[in-house]
Amino acid sequence: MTKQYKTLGDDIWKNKVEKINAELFTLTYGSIVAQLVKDYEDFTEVNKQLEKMGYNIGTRLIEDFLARSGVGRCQDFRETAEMISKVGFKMFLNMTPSVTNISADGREFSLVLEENPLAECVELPDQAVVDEFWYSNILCGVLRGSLEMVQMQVDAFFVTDTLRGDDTTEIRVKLIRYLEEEVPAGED
Amino acid sequence: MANINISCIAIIGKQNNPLYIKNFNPSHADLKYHYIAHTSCDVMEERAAMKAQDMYLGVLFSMEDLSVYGYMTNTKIKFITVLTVPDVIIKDLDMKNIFRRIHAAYVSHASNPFYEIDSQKMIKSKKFEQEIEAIGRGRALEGGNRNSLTATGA
Amino acid sequence: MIFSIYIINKAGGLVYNKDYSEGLSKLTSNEYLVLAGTFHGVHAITSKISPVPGSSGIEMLETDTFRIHCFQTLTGTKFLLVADPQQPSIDHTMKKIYETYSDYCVKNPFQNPEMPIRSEQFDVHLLKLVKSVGGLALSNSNNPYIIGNTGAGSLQSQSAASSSLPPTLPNIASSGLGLGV
Amino acid sequence: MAANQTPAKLVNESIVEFLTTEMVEAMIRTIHDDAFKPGDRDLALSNAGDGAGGPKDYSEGDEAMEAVYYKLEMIGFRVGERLIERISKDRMRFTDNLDVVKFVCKEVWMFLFKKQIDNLKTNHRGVYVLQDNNFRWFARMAHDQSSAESVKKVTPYLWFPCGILRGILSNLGIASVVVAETSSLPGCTFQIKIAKTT
Repeated sequence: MTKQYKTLGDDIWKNKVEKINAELFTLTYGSIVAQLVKDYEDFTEVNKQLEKMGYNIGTRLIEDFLARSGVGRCQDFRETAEMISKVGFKMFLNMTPSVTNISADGREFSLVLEENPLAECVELPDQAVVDEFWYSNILCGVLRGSLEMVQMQVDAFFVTDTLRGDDTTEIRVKLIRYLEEEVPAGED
Repeated sequence: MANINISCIAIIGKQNNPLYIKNFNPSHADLKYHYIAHTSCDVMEERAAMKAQDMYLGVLFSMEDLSVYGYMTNTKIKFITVLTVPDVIIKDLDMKNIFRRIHAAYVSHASNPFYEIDSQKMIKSKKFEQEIEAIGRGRALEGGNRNSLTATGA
Repeated sequence: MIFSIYIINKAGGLVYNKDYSEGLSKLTSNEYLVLAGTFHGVHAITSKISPVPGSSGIEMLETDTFRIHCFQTLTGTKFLLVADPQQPSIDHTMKKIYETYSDYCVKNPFQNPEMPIRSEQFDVHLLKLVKSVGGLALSNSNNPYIIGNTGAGSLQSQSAASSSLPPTLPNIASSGLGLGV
Repeated sequence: MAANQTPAKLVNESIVEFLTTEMVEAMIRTIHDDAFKPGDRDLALSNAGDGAGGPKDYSEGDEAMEAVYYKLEMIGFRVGERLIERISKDRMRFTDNLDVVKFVCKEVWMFLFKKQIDNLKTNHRGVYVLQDNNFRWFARMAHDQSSAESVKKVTPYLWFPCGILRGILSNLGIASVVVAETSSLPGCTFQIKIAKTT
C-alpha cells in the first residue's frame, strides 16, 4: 500500500503539477506570519489565526488534491495517514513526512517532517519560543480543513518543532469521528 | 598555498552602521577593527562607484601587519575581511570564495521573517554566528582543507 | 458528442448548467432545478435499494438517444454529463471536468462554495475540454447554446487570448521592452 | 551565473495561489479584529496619505480597505526586500535605475509569474510603466472583461505585488511609489515612480 502511494505521489508531482520556486512560497508565508505577529502582538492568537487560514485553505485544497490524484475513499485512518504523507504532502510541497507512532486503535498518528519549506531560514524570537508559538501551524489547519471536507473530523497540532530547539518537527493527528451523516449518499 | 589567517570579519549596513563584527585574533583589540571597518566604508563606496561590476572589491588598504579586503552587495551591504599578512601571496579567488560564503550566510539571515532588514540593529543570530565562526576559524585552523572551498567558485 | 454538463452541489442544488449542442430543447430554469434536485434524491435512494450494502448511487441513465453519466466527488459535488451513447472515455472526461472545476471554480477567490458558478474562465476551459474530447458537434459554429448569456464574439476572442499559457516567451530584449514614450 | 549548483527547490504552484488568496481574505478579517486598536489604523492612514500609494480604483475613502492595503503592501514589501537579496546575490552590480527596472521586468517577473513583462515604458524622469497583458494571478479569477465591479474585486490582489516591487527597489536603495492599475482584465500595469534622489 505504502509503495503504491509513493508511486502515485511521485507520478502526480512529476506529471500533473505546475511547479514554482519554493522561495516565493517560503518568503510569502514568513511575511504573512510577521504581519500577523505585528497585528495581534500575541503568539497564541497568531497560532489561532494561522490555523484558521490553514483550515480555509484546506477546504479548497482538498478538491485540487482529489481532482489531480483521482483517489477514492480510504478504507481506514491508517490509509488516510499514508495518503496524506505520500500523496498529499508530495503533491503540494514535494516532500513526504514519515508516518510514525500510530496508536493501537489506529485513530492517531504522527507526521514527522524531515524538512519544512515553510520554515527555511527562520529563526524564532525568544518570546515566540516561550509563548508556545508554532510557526508552521497553518499546516494543522490545512489538515483539519481538508479532512473535514471528506467527512473526517480531526484534531491536528504540533508537538515538536526544530525551530523551537526540538530534535524533530512532528504533527500529531487525531481522528475525533467520521462525520457519517455528511458522507454523500450513494458513494462508490 | 598560503594559510589565510582571518583576523576579523565585519558586516556593515547601508548607512555605514555596523551590523556584525567578529574578532578572530585576540592580539588586536576590537576597537581597532571598528576603526578599520569605519575607514573601509569610504574606500568601498569609491571603488564601487568607480569600477565595479564585481561585488568583490579587492584589497582596500593595509596597515601594520593587516590587510583589509572588501565586498559590497547590490543591496549596499558591505563585508570586510581583515587578514594577518602571510608570507605568501593571497589569491583573489580564495578571497572571493570567503566573501561568497559570508554573502550566503547574510542572505539566509536576511531571509528570516523576524529579522528587520531596515532596523540597523546589530545582527543577533546563533545560526549566523556559527556560520561566520566556521568561515573565520575554518580558514585559520585548517590550512590544508583548501580544495573543498576553492572548488565551488570555479 | 456531449450535449450538456450540469453541476449539482452537496445539497442537491444546481450550481451550473451548460449545453453544448444545437437543437436541444431548453428547459425553464425551474425545470433545471427540479431535474437537479430529483436526480440528487434518486441518486441517494438508489444506493439504499441495492441488494449489496455500500453500493454506489446511479452512475448512468440511458435512453435511446442519450445517456446521463454521473460522477460524485468525495466532497459530495456531482457532475452530470449528458452525452451521446457512443461518446467514448467518459471516465477520463469526468476526471478532466473535475480538474477544470478545481482550477477555475475552487481556486477562484470570488467563487463561494456551494453557490452558482459564474466564471467566464470556467466556461471557456470547459468548452475547450468538451472540444478536445470530440464532444462538440459543430466545432466553429456560432452556436447560441455554447455561448450562454455572454456575447458570442467576446467569448470566442477571450478563448483565443487566454488559451492557457504560451510555452515560449517573447524575446523582451529585442522587441517586447520597447523603451520610449 | 548560478554559483550555487544546487537546483532550486520547487513546490506546487497551487499552494502559492491558495496562500495568496487566503492571505488577502485573512487581512480583511484582521481589520474587523483590530477595529478597536486605533494605533494600527493611524499608521495605515498616514501611509496611504503620503503618496499615490493608496488604493486607486477601490472605493476611495474606505478606511477599512486602506488598512487592508497597508497590510498587504507591507507583506509584499518584506517579501520584496528578501527576494532581491536572494536573487541578486550572484549577479553583477546594477549600473543604474533602468538596469534595475529591466531586471525586475525579466528576472523578477520570471521568478514570480513565470513570464516576463510584456511592455516597459519610461518618461526618462523616474516613471516606469510595466505592462503585463496576462497577469498570472488573474488567470483563475472570474471576471467580465472590464466591468468596474471586476476591477474592484481584483484590486486588493495587486497590493501585494506592488509591495514586492517597492521592497525590491527599497533594498537596492531606490525609494519609490508603486501603484497598479487594471483597465482591461486579465492585463494590468504597474507604475513605478522613483523619488528624486537628493
